[in-house]
Amino acid sequence: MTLRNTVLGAVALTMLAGVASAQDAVKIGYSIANTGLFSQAAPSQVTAYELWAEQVNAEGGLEVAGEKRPVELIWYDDESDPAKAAQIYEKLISDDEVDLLLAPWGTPHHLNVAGVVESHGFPMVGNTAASVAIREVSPGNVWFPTSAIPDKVGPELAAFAKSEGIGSVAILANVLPFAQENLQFLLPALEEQGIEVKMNENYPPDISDMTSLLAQVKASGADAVIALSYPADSFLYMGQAKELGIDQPFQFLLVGPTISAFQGAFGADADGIVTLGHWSPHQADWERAKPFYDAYVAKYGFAPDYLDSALAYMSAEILEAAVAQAGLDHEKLRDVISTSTFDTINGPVRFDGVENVETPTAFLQLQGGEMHLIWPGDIATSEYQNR
Amino acid sequence: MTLLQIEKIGKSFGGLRALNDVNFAVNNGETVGLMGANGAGKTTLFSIIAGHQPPTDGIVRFKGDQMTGKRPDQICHAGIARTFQIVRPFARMTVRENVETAILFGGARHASNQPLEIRAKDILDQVGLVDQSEMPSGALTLSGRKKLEVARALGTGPELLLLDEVMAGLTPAEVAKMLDTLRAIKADHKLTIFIIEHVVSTLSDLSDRIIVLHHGVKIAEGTPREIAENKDVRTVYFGGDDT
Amino acid sequence: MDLLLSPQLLFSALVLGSLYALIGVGLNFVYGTIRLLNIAHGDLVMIGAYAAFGLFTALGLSPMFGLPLIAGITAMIGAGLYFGLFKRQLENTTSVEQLEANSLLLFFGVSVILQNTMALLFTTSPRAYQHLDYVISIGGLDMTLSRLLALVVSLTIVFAISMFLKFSIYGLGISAIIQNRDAAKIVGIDVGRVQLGSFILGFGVAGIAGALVSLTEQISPFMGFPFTIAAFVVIILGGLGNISGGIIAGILLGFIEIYSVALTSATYRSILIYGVFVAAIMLRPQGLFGKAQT
Amino acid sequence: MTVLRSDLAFFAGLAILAGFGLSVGSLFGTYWVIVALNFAMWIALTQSWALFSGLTGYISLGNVVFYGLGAYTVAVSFKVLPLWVAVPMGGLVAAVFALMIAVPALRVRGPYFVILTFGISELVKYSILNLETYLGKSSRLLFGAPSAEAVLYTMIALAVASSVLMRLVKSSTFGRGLVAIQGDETSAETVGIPVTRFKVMGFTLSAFIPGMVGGLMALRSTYFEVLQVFNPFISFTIVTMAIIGGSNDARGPILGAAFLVFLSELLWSSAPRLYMILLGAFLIAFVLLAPSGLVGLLRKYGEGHSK
Repeated sequence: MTLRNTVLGAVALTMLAGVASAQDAVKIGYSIANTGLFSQAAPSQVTAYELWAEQVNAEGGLEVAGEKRPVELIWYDDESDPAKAAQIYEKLISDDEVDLLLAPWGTPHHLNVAGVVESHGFPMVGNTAASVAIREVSPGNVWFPTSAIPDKVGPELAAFAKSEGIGSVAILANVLPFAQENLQFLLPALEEQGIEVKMNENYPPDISDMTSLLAQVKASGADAVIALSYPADSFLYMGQAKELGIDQPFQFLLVGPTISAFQGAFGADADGIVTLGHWSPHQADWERAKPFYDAYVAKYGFAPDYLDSALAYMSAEILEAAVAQAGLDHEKLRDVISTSTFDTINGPVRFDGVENVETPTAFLQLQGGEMHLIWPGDIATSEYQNR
Repeated sequence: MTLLQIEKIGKSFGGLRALNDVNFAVNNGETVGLMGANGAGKTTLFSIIAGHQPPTDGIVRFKGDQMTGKRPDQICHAGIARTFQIVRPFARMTVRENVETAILFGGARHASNQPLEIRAKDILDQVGLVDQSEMPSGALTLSGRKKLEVARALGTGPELLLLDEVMAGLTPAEVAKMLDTLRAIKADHKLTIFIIEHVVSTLSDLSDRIIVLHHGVKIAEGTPREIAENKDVRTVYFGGDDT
Repeated sequence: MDLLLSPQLLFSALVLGSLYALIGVGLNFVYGTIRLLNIAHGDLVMIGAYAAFGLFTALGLSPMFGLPLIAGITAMIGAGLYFGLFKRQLENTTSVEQLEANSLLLFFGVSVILQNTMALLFTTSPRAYQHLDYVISIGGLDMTLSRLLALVVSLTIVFAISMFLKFSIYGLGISAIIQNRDAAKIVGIDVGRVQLGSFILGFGVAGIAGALVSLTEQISPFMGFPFTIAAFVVIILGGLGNISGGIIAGILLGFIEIYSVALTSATYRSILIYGVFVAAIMLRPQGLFGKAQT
Repeated sequence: MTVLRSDLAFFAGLAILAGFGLSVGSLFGTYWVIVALNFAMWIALTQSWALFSGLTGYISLGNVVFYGLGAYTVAVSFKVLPLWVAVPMGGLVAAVFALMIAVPALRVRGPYFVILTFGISELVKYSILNLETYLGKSSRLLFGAPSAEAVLYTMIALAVASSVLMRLVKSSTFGRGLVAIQGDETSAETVGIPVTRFKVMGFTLSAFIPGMVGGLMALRSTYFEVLQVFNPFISFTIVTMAIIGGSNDARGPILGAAFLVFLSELLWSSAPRLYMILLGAFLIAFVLLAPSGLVGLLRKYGEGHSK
């Protein structure tokens, strides 16, 4: 039984829960990029929201200052258009009069929606926005639990590479913002670590063949490949790297390998690929991590996206904990979210300003079909292995 | 007085020589016929005069001014109007609007203070289309469309009218009517007419002089009677049997 | 410079080019010949890709054996659209401009419906499967089997189609219609049947292209648009309705893309592709292989 | 006299619409400000499209390039130039670009022109994407932009300006020339219409307002990203609205924009899952039932009454 934004859902919920009437449901709104440019990314986030809502309702509802109330999700399609997302949040707040908000997908959407929630003083825990630009958002209304912010990723990646004895790298970068922002911080960090950049090439988002790029990578003789890629080109890279026999022991892909379709397409061939991500179900210190993973797989039949699904779920957990403490009052909620430490599937989270200062910037590696944290050492679930 | 002067006009399409060293003049007030078999280069010559195609060699002069190198709209403003063998009305406009457009943009816009609509109606009346004024131009019959070509050309207020087979495809009765119309508008608008026509008798009937093109070369020029008796013309035009 | 001469690059150019040719051929049937601005073409490629994915994951059937079935599915969609939407349009609309405008809108609607229906049925999550991804090495040339098969299948189909058009009655009918629809009617060609044939062939070929794409790319309901663009670029370069011109243009585009990237930088890939395209139309508005109109 | 009366009706209708748009915020709240802004934006874009493509029959499938160039101009000059300079400058940049490409592009006719314009807009998109990468600016932040109301008021002004412009051009000699070009380009030359000059002028004129619209819309997003503002679906939507409304009359684009904006407004919130599918179905039904657009329907209705 999935509970969605339909009236039917609310009715079914009343019958199921039996505790409270539909009027008492806590309405939680968000927009998703159901269509358009970002639509491929949206399901990772939405599945996590829906799983969370189902779990909460199965346990009798969301605890609102001591009282359990069912949750009802209300969402609209923002067509991957940030301006439309802003319009939707305006509607959610003033028209649908939702009690709580969850975040839309992606940096542009977060930043656009930030203006709307700020003007209403409505708190929103963000998730899938990773850019230095998020620090421009005035603190107090929107919080970003991610630790994959480019100015941290660059130095960490360089340090990690150094620690594995990498002396030189070949870099491929998509020209889209997240990749370029990472490149911008990676290059000085590599220099600082004394790692030589043997090749540094950009490519457009609609690239359809990487043969000549990869031939250059091969010819460069670099110790490692760092591809600052998006999902579609991560895919292209993997297929063609295999064809051309790219055999660098250290190969990093920025976004893509955490999606289950990627692992499904390449199987054992993808083993050893390193990627960006700060969550893994194998980290036993985070007690909620494994149960989340299991519940997700049980519900959907495939693994969650280690980045977006985990972040989306975390943001809901934070909201849940904050509401339990502060109720639905926006003022109190803002206060609690800003000051408390939250226990999530990704371990403790605490915000300073808009940023999560607890979760370290980390990297994952595919090992025997499992995604392991391999950097930094204190949260690692496995040792880095050469490909 | 010479109105139109054709000097050494030549035109090549790739290797094909469509016109070769053509020279002649059309005088003010004349009706001159242009005759020749299919592919003789008649329409090409019209297109060169009206500026739709540049000649490969030679010069076209109108009232002494060089026309070659000017755009069709400039040539129109100089006082030359043409019709098309394959009619080209302005689709999506009524018959009246077609003529109004010609009046608006042709050289004669300020020639009269009368409202556009009245002037267009006058012209349509002359060519016998006034009853179809409000019809979409596409709905006209072939003879109607041929008349519209003439009316539109008249609308631009020309001194020289180039008529390209305005009677082709018409019934004998319609041809007779068109001949009357052409004579009437010529007198009324003080026009000089240069006309291409397939049917020799019609052309002879109308023209003061006739020029004959054959494979892009002018082979004869003279009064209809002279042309009818010209040996070269008889050979190439009325069949080689006579020789 | 060694790179430019490597067989690896040549192979990639052929794979990409033959796929462009295949996608272009499909659109040429619908747009080139009967002037329906099919901006849903890439969405049929998407349907073909999902069909291949579905056959493989649900039944374990290799897309290579499933090709006729996949082509059948998209061809049926084509036939359905012809009878449901376009037959009347083609019969009743007199001006080409009106037909183009209306078909643009109709196909826009079809595209939106196809994309979103697939999103509703299968979610927007990207999908992929592992199949035929062994690498074969022949004399220093490494080829992924799926890419090699994509090349072979694409070339076979475009070749077969151009032969079919050259030597069959249907092919004559099509070229007659391209030149003059009314005249074609007069000489006794059943224009309706030829149009239906164009839909079936065009959509069927799009489905096959989709199956081949699914072997090497991740698929999602909104993946079609770039293929639509590529198809338009190809058939415009080749000359509208010029089937063999389109095939050559497709392969040429693959070569331009691969070798220009190798010569300059991947950064310029899209600029080069569209730059060549824009320059080609401006300089030769009738397509690279079209005859100049007088 | 009928001409005068219909003029009066048109301008009165436009004034009422604009007045309503201006007061929508105080009547219904912020949400409807955004809806009104969308509506005004589409009117301005579609009206400008119709000014050239509707009148001449040169169907452009790349008008997003003007919108995008305007947006880019404002994003680049944000906090450098005052907005009252930057936004008109966006229009100017778009118009200058149109002027530059007009002569070679407008030699191409029919389906080739349709795809050429699309190709040009993609070419510019990727060129700017590369330029931004080269400049090290993968994205730009536009914090501190004016309020939605301020943007709405300006947008309404643009919508009105584009509608009035379309009306004026349509009834002018220039407009008559453009329509003649659609009818038959060679004939148009023959009756003295400077065809190339008219096409270039029309094309340039039709780029200016979209450039300003793009500039304004850039202010609505805090985050400027090239792929967003050069999204080809903007071009598609413009053409769709123009065809739905009818594009050789200033009423058409308003009707077309109204139809699509309010239909999608009605659908997206009530059926979020099926909304796009329903929208597609409506488009198809529309073409089948009213192939000559809303203005065509209106005219038929009018004729039915006057007879």
